[in-house]
Amino acid sequence: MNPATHIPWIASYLWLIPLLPFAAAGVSALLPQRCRKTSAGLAIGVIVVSTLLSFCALAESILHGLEPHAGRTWSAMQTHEVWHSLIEFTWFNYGTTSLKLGFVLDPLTAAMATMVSLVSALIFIYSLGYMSRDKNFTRFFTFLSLFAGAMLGLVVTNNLLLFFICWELVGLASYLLIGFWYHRPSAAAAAKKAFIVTKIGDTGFFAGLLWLYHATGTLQFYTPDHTGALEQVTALAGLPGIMGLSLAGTIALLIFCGAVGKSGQWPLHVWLPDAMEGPTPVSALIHAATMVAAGVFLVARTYPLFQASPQVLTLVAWIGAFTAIMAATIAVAQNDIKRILAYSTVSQLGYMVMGLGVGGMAAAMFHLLMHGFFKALLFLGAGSVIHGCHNEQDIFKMGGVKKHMPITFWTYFVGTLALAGIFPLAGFWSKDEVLTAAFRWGGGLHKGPFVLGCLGVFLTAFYMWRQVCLVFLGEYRGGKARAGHKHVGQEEAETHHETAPGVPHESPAVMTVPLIILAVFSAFMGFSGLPEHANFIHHFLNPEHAPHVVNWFVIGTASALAFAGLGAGHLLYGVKPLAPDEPDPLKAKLGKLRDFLRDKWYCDELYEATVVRFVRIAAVVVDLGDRLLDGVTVGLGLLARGVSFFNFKFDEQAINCGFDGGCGSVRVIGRCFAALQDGRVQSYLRLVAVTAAILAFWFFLK
Amino acid sequence: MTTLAHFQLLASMLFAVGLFGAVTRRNAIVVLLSIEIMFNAANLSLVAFWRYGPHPEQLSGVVFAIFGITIAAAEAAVGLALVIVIYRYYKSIEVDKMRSLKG
Amino acid sequence: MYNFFDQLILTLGAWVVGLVVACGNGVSKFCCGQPLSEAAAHNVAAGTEIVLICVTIYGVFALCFGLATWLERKMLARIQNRYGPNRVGPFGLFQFVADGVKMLTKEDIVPARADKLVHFLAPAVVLAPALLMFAFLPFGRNMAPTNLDTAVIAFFAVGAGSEMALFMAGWGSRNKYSILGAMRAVAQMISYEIPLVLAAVPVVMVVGSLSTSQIVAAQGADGFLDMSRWFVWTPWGFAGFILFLVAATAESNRCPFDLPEGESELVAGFHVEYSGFKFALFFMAEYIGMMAMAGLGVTLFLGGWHGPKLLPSWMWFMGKGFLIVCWLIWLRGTLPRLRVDQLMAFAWKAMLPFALFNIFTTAVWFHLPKATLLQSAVAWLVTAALVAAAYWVVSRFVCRRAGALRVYHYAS
Amino acid sequence: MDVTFIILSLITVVGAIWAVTLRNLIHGVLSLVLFFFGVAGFFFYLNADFVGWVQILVYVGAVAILAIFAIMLTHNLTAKDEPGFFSLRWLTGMAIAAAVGAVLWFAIKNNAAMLQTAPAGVTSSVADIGRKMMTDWVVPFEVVSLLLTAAMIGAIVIAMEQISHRK
Repeated sequence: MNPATHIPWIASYLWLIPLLPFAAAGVSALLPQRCRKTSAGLAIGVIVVSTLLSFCALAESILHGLEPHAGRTWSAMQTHEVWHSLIEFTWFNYGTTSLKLGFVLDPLTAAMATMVSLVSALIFIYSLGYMSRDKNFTRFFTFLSLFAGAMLGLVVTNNLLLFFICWELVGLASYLLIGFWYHRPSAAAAAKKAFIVTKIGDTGFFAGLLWLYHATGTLQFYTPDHTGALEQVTALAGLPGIMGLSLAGTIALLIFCGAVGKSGQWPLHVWLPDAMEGPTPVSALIHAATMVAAGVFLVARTYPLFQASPQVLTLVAWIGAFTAIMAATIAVAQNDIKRILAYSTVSQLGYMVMGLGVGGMAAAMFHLLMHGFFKALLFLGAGSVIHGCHNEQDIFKMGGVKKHMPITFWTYFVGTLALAGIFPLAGFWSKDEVLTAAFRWGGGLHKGPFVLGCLGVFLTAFYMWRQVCLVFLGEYRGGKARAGHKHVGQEEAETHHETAPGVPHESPAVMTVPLIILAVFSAFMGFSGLPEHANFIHHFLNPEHAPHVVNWFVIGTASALAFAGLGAGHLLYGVKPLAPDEPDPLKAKLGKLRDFLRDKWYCDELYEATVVRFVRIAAVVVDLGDRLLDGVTVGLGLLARGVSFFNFKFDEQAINCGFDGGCGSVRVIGRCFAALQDGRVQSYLRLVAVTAAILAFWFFLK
Repeated sequence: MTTLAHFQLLASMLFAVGLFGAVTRRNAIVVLLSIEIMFNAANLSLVAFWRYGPHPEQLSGVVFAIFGITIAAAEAAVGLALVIVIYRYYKSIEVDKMRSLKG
Repeated sequence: MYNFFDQLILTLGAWVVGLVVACGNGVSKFCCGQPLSEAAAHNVAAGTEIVLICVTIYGVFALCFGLATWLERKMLARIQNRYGPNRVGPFGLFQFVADGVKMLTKEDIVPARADKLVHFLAPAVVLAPALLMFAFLPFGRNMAPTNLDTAVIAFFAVGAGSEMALFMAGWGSRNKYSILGAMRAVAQMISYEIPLVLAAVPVVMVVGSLSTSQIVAAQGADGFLDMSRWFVWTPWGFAGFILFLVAATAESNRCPFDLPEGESELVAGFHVEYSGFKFALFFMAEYIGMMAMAGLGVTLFLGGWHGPKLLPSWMWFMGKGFLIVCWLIWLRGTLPRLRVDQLMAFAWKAMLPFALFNIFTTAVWFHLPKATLLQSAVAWLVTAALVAAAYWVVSRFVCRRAGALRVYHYAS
Repeated sequence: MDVTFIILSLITVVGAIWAVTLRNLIHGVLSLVLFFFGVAGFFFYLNADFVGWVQILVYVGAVAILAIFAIMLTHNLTAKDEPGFFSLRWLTGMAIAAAVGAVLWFAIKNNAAMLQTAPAGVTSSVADIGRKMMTDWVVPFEVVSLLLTAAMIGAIVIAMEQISHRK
């Protein structure tokens, strides 16, 4: 590693990127409810400044890569070095040790910060339109700013503790925003669920953090003198951990627990679809584009730990692959537009985790960045549709929206193709990278993730095209069946002034312009990661690994499967548009399997039957134990009574009256002791004082 | 010349006076104030130890006295607020009347 | 020449000390046949110095008190379009002497059911902190009575003692109006003490010392530019100064914060039952406390005795102090009295957050680079923007809450 | 033993004894203020100026005032049926206080280290105290500040609850 010879100016001002949104959150938390424009303006202005700073950081880190090789092209850039620029400061000293925090500027940070802040900025602007009718508008922007600040803080930090703090703050913001309409029981429950389920993972993360601190004595990722936690991996890899893993592997496993919780990987994925109870911009920002990616980012950040332990990497790969395929199958059978996208998110996150597991860190991060753009686009598009269709979320009650909302349709179309992985949109390149990495992972059983991934590609294309057909093509099926119908997860009426049924309408410009910008990014950003020699993003993010050559087999398979998925979807839903009350054609094709998928593989039920029931059983067992103890007590009591009965007889006959006096004195003593506990504080104080005095005297005299 | 023992004896005497008030008086406010006297006695003792101790540059006694004052202030605020609430509830602040915890 | 006037008082003091020591030597020779030993001479000199300082401060400020009462009556009269006192002396300047004589010769009335001891002690106790506060202020170059490491906090601690005195006055009188006025006064002074102290914190932060001498020294500059580094010219200093003035007005129970003595509701508040000389002591304590507050304001924000070298340093100090006193009198002449809830809301909802934010702003100022003129300008503008933003946010709150009309429920 | 020490001890001890024995609560609080001033005087005497000023600011300026407000708000100007001096209650209290005091006295008397005199040149500048608090004692400092915040909020909540119920 080359030590940073100079600190670029943007590195010393990196702290501004998270701090500005935090400050905005603080200020708008103090603003009264009616200062809507102020708080929104503040939040948006600040996030735009953060975005500009992030772009500066990106430019700086790109230019830094170019500098020593001036005049050369990217393909010739073979530094094999990861570049860091570090800023350290001491939070406080205690005794002889001090707690150091810091920020790091490296390609990973720059790329992630740019994506997060840009997507956040666009979503903030979009929220202006989407939330315009909500009476808690100010609070909403406060929470959004808090979230953005925490997320950006998590990205730029160079310290696992600060990372964890921001991580929890992100979780808090997510909790607040999912439960934004807290008066709705389902929203409150979803918020609670999200908080608790992710906390399960966070417990592991925290344990890993403590263990890492114990083992290395620092929580800085990198330090100028190369004693950072991530720079001591070789030492850690040599120490024994638990379950036959090395210490590095153990810590990596624990940290991965946090990532599983936050990034919605199996088995902790259950909170993410429920989190769609929040307002749609929140779903787009937090539960699609940025926060859920934090888990992937965490693994990418601590990747040296993972690299030191192949067993953990294998586990990561398999969990990712399994999540990818499971979520994709569930998405096929959902009806709620946001739920489909939610499962799609889980599935795509599975791809990223799989990419990390098979050693393609750059590929996974590339997919993360691209996914951030097109998934935000899709969610915002869905929000626009919901907004236009008067808070309808059931795709079987939509249809033909293309006519009424052309901009939304075309941007959504771009997003769909990008997600499905159609050449030459963003998803094509990034998914191809991940699959290539999976393909090259190994032979035999190690081909498993690749096969599952390919299957996932087919399903992704299928469910996305199903959605497009049902929502945008055909005739509008909403409107008449509305009266008396209870809508699943209906968005809050407060957001919308007109509740009367009618034809959908296009959303205002403040919502469509972000869509267009995101569509442009989704369409063209993929070219930053062209395979073959000019794989810029790969060099940029992970120059330590040699770039791989293009693999035509993978590209061909994936593309063919994607097109097959689109075709299958079109055959089922596109050729003959559905009538208003016609059931899902998939029901006939899949039968019972569809119900299985619709009910999410019965995961919630499984957890209900296992974890929750275990807790109940444990409660019963403890209760039984309690009763047992009670029984013993009662038994002893009976025994004592028996003995005392005998005693009584003995007493009566043998000792009789002489003993009664003794009994009486015992009673008196008992009364005296009972009198001690008279409920008066001062008596207790007297007792304490006298006892202390007596004990002290005894101590001195001894 | 004043020795450390003088200060410690004085502090223990003040402590005893405070303890007397705390165990004797019935009025809750006076009890709280007696506790403040005990706090002050402790602070005086700490500062005297600092002044006569072997490591005055560590300032431990002074810092502890400041912490003690802070904690005493917090105690007084909460305690007196409680007294007011108790008065509203029992219509009296005699500590003897508050005995619902009797065993 | 300048130095002569600047150090005139010190020179006079040294002369008196010398005189006393010489007299002591003379007396000693006369009695014991030998001059004073060195230690004894030193003790005599130190004692004389202390007595001299006390006498000077009390004399000067008692005179200032007299002048301030005259000034107040004259200014209020001018504001109300009348003449004010104009019979005793030129422009009625000796009115306060006449008043003093009147006060001293009046009957001293003690209510029958009064708590006699407390009633008797209160006027003395109320004056003591007001006078003691002057011990911590540097009045001019080399003219600090004490040079404490902890002067600022000592000033506030001594000021806290006057609350107890006001309560003693109100309680000891055994009068409903007195006790109501005293409770109001105590509540008000406690509430405004917090913004008062917080307004002083930025200065302490920037100087890095609680010593008033060092605070004044930090605001000094050379020659005729001796006013360029007063803290009041910085944005946070300006905001702090305004906060300090408002809080000081409330601390000294001056209009528009004079609810404890509101004539229309409480007759005269805590000193209803005092007459004659005791009343004069209360009166004196109020004015002297006000002047002490003005002195601290001058010390913290207006550069203390620093000023262009046209006037002696002590004149600068007194002049600036009297300027603040005039400002307070002007306020009294023009503003109506606040309501109790407005008063409290203003302290807790407007001044406290603003003062806290001002501390933050000062921290920003402290860390911004100020090496070159351009950097200083940038720092100035940034902090000014922060102060303005804080003012804007806080004022929106206050306008909505504290300014609202109160609904009275007579029947309920 | 010098004159300052004797005067200050008289002030503190008399103030403390009055504070715990006087029937008139207001007088009790006023003697308590006397006691606080005496202890502050001891702090000055021991070269701990800062603690002394903080003592006056906090105890006289806040705690005593708080106590007075509590007395006023509970209409408890005098302790009515307080038992007399020779009641069992007072004698018990005195015995207990004497016992504890005797233990402390015993401990101090039997310790040779207690007989040393004050070393010269021991001072506590505010800057040093601040530096210590921000370095060695930073964690307790943070904990105490948290406690103070919690106490403040707690006191407000406790006092406010009843107001809302009274409506």
